[in-house]
Amino acid sequence: MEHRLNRILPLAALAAIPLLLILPHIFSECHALAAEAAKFAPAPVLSSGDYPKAGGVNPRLFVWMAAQMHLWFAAFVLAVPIFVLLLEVVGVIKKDSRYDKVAYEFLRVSLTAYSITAITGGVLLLGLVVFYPDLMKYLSAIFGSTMLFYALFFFVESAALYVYYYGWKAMPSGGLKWAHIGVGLLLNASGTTLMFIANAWVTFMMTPAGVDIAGVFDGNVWHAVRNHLWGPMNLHRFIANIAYGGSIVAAYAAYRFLGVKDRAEKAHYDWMGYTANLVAIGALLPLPFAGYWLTAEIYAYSQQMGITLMGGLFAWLFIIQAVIIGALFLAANYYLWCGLGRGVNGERYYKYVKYIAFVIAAAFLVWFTPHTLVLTPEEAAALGGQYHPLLGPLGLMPAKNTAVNIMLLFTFLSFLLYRRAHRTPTVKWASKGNAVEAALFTAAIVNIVWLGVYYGYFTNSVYKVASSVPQVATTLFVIVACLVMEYFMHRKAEISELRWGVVPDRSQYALFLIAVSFTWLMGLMGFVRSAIRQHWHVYSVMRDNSPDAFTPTIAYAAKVVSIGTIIFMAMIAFIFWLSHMGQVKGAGDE
Amino acid sequence: MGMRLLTLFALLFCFSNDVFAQTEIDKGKAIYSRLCAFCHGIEGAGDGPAAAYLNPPPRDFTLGLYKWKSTKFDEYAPSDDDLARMISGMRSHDSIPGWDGMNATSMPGWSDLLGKEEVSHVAAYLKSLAGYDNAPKSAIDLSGKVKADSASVERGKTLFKDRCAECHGVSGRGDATKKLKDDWGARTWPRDLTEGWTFRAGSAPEDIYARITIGIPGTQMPSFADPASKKMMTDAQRWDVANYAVSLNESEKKPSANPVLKAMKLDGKLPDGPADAKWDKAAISGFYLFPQIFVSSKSYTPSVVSVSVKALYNDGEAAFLIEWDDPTNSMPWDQKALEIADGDLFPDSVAVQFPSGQLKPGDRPYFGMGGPKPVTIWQWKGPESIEEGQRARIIDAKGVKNINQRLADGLLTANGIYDNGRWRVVIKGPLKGSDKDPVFEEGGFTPVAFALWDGSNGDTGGRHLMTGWQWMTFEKQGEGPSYLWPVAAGVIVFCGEMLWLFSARKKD
Amino acid sequence: MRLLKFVLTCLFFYLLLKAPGLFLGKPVPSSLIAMYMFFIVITVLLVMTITDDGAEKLFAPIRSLVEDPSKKLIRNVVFVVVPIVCGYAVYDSGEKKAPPTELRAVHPAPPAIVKAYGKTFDLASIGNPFRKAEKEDPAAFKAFVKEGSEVYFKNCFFCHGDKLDGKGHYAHALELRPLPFTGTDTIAQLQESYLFWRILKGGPGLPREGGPSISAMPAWENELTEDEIWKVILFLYDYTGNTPRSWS
Amino acid sequence: MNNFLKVALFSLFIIGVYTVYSVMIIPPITPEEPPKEEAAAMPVTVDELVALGEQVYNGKGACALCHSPVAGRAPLLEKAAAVAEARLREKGYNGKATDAEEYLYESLVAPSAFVVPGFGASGTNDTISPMPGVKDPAIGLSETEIKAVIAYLQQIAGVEVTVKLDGGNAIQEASGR
Repeated sequence: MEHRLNRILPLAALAAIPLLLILPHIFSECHALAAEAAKFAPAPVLSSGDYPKAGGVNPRLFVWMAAQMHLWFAAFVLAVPIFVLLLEVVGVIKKDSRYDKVAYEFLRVSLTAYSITAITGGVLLLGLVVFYPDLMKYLSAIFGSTMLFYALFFFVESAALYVYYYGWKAMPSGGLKWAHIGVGLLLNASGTTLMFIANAWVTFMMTPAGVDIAGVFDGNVWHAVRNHLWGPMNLHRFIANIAYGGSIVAAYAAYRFLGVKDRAEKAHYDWMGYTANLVAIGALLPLPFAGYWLTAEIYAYSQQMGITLMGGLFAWLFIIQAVIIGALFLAANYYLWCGLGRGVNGERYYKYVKYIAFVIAAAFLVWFTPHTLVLTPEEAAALGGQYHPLLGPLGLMPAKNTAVNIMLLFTFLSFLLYRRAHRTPTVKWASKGNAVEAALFTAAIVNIVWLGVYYGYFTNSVYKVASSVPQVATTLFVIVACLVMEYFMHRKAEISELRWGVVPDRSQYALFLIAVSFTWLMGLMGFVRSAIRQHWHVYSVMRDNSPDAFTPTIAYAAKVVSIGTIIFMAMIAFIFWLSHMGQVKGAGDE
Repeated sequence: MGMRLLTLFALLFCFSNDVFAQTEIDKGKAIYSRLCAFCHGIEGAGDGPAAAYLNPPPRDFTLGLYKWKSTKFDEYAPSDDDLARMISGMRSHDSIPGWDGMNATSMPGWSDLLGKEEVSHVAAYLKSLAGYDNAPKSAIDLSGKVKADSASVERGKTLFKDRCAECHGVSGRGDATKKLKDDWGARTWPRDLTEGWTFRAGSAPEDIYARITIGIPGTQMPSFADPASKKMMTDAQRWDVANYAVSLNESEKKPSANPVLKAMKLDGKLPDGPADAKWDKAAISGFYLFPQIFVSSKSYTPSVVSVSVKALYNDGEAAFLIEWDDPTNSMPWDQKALEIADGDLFPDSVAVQFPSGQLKPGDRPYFGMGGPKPVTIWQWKGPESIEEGQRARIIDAKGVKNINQRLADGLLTANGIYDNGRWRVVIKGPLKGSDKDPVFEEGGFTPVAFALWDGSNGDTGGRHLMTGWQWMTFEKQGEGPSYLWPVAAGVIVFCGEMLWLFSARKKD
Repeated sequence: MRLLKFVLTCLFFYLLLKAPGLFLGKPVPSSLIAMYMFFIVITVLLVMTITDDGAEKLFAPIRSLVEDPSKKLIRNVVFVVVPIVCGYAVYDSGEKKAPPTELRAVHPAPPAIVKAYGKTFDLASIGNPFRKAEKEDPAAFKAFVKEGSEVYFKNCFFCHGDKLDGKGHYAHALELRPLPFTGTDTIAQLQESYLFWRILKGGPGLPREGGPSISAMPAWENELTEDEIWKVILFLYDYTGNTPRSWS
Repeated sequence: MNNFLKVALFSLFIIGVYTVYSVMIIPPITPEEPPKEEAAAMPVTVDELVALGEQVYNGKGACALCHSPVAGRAPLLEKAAAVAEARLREKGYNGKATDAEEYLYESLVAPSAFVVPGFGASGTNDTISPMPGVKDPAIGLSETEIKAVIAYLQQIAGVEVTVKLDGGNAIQEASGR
């Protein structure tokens, strides 16, 4: 009996996923039938008096902060189970108990975070209902049915989480282990579905669908859910969550690494930090493409919204983004350079680091050189105007595309060196292989720079953008080609054991930087996503006539995001501390 | 064979001088028609397409008369060096910034485009236009220079009053009593000697001595070395006058590269007139003016180069002391003003312009009387008749075509004194009076602009001189900045050091 | 020694950034230098600390200053001087009162169409109607350029200069200096239709980022005819030896 | 604890750097205030009507955002008023207009009545226009403004401006907003 159950459970969990995807369809059909009788009201036209005031609380700030907290925690609790599940599966396949141990450690952490997510979600809901009652009334008239689903999946997720966590020790091996993995799958599926549902509400506010021009709902909730931005937003948030979860896990490992004395434990946390960071950076790379899709859909829905985002008001926000992503790259590279010491042959690569660093830093500087320079009157007078003959060209897109591609290539080079730090190829054509790789790199750099300079500055404007595609193609080609070559070159290489734990403490700070930067960046990009609606609750359908309808400046948003980040980090630290206490106590009990 | 070659060489030798000269002139002419003809005309008669819009007008080369030469007064032609200097640029130590040619005229310096040789080719062509080929080489003798001590300046002052004040005014501000024209019929103004940076050919004692000694050919500025003149001075006397002229220069009035007008805070009442001693402490800022050449009635022949401004403020008001040198007071009952005026005589006037109300960062109204975003203008106008007296008015403008005059009674006062070629006008008005008035915050910056009408130069209505937006700051009261933060920073750093030190000790 | 190397490396890059200002008169904006240096210093620091050994050597002089009893005197001096310097830096930064810096795009994006002379001009497709004479009828072309030169010297040269170098005799008084046409970074980068728009609409016609409130360029549509504008554009390119950018 | 302090300080430093950069280094740009609904001066003459139309076309209506050669998202409208009459007889026309002015009005408020070939919403085979109706709240033009835009379109196409403003109606509407 038990045996059979073990087989059925994972299958059931798997079957649940398509069901989850079909359900809204079925439901909306029924709903539409029911709606034919019911008439929906148009979006209310509000005046500033319609917004309740509550003491000295700034409604907008309150909702903003609550939403941001909820999003950060949600991202964390959605990402960690994905991680945990992956680690568990890998552990089972590789038969390596290290993975299992880490996975379990994390699940415990996310348990507390899970409840905090629920609490912040409740606070957010409270804030919205109290301060924006008319908006909530309007939205819930449309999305009422999905909210039922939300509750349902919330229940499923909670149940799955508890079973998953408390069943960990009880289902240690064999079929039971697979059943346990099935529960993990259910946990992830329901969590992700929860996010998809919530995304629909948010994206509806940006690109409303299923309503007419006056905001009258057509009764089919599926139309409202499947609005323009729903798909891209789901993808973007899903990938970002993985990257984010990875960075937080890495930061946690880094913290533990600094704390433990025992060699074995140090090695364990070093390995954990490295693995988590690799996942984080790996997930970061496709993120821009998801971002492009999102932006393209915004443009497709409303040119005005797109221009506000990229060209107008928020152009400087993308300079900030460039600075932060540049800092992320520098930190990731630094982590790899420090890690060279883990391999026995690492030292021979130290001498290349400064050149790589120089190129990456130079590319970074080009990347954030703004198109419009901030000049003092003296400088403007000396230049005879705002145009700078040396820096001016660096402010344009071709220069930035070139810089980013070069930066990617050299980061990849750091990674190659890191991989080679504990490998010595034995194949005969090793030196030739190296030469080919070097040639590939050189050719790629020449090609990228040539494309950027030629198409960017010496041909006509129409081609300016055209150079970016072949540039990216060049970079991707080199990465793939080198990885393939490396695989064959090192297939039978002498691989020495990596000396996990043998890294400077400083390298761990790079992981903190990545986690903090991710958090801050998420807050900032979340702000711009929401702010491009400008003075609309539901874009073009329901106007925001509250006294807070203005679009805040970047400086104001940055301050809010910073305060939010600090609060969030403090809470995360508290959670880790809590779980750590529990662990120590648990260890004592045993 | 050998014989024939020799003859050829001999022939070549004979003609070569002439032949080379001819090609030089041709080369010079080619350069001239490419670069110079736009102002000086194809034929060199000073009648290029731009000529009508320039004051001083471009030189007419057919006469061969040059103002800024270094040869003796009785020598008609300039030296080759003079020509080269005039073409390639006459930068002096004190010229207007950015000017590489003949100072305060539209003649640029060509040394960045033309090499020495090319300059000499152009010079050769110019000489051919006037019909003389060999220029004199003798320059005036500068060896008798007299040291500029107080005695020399004092002697110079006496001589100046006697010999020069008739045109240059007793204060040397060029407040002439005569209407002057040069030999080409163009209007000329005696130089304002207090503004050394506007001198065409330098303001060093040597430069001034040269002008006194040689005169400025073609104008009423005579040579004071000419024994035939009643006003002839000895070499030493001319140096004394030059020394005195140098001492007249008020270099603090020269606009700096990026002038900021600093308004000083006063506790009590702001002064109503320019004579008040409260002005003495306020810092002076100079601003270059450009003529209005943007819309409708344009002005191409400005008569004032810059204004000097001081500002004071208290909690509710701001006062500006605006000074500029003007040869006449432009008062229509004043005989001298009437005589000197170019055409109709209008009253002089000056105005200060602010953005109206609170300003968002980087958000300014159009500098030329506003646009969709409004400006407030405070204007002072000189008297049109004896009875009427001076006037003050507030203008709310949203562009040149959308102007509203506001009743200024009691809000704005303005008061000017004209004295020896200089206007000193005080304009005092409300800050934060209504939402139309300028708003300031202590320690903050606000844009400000000035406009000036010289009535005797035909300025009236849209025809005037102006500045673009300049920065003005309302300085905080109380001398010096706060020392709290610097001290706090020092203490924090010191504590950090101590902490470090003790933690290091502890480790040991 | 390693510390010295660190300082020298940073100094080297600092001088590199300063060089355009010192030698070419084209200063890199101080705000940008500050940012560049921030990241350069960090990068150099990162490179020099990838190994424990390297980091140890780098910081050894500072550590010994604090910990080595034999360096008591230097330590005391440094410990007194550093807070004073910091205090002064704060004092100095509080003292500096510069007007707010403002942003201005040099070649802001032109609109798609402009209206003037009762017509609508599509900036993407219009070209200089006199340009084709350059190849077909050089003599006529020369005449057009000459007419353009007269327009220039009657209207433009007061600000943009005899030499088209942006140093006209009123230029010194203008807050935004008139643009030079010489060199390869102004009109050589632009199409003729762009110049047409700029001349037609002037400073007031600039978009927000172009500083419409401070540009002294008049809107010439009220003063010049369409043909005059096209001819003066011919002259600008002809005199400076530049060629206009084209789309095809 | 010592480690915790170090990490916390490090994180605060990073956040501080980002904040200082965003607040103090990059130039402050203040976004536009939310638009206030202002009753514009009522046009009386044809010229005023055309001027208002141009203003709406480039401003509030945001028409030029798409109807421009650069954007290339929508047909150019220089000749729209001139070809309006002919549009009524085109095969794809499915509106109710009977003359050129009505056609223009219809294409503003119900853009899908006729879709210029090649400019339909993707995948609709030119049957549905991607353009929002101008009465749509996102644009929200009043009757007067729509008429002004039609007058403007007629003027740039060089045809006679046929739009008549019903004075009473327009004034009533202006005070209603």
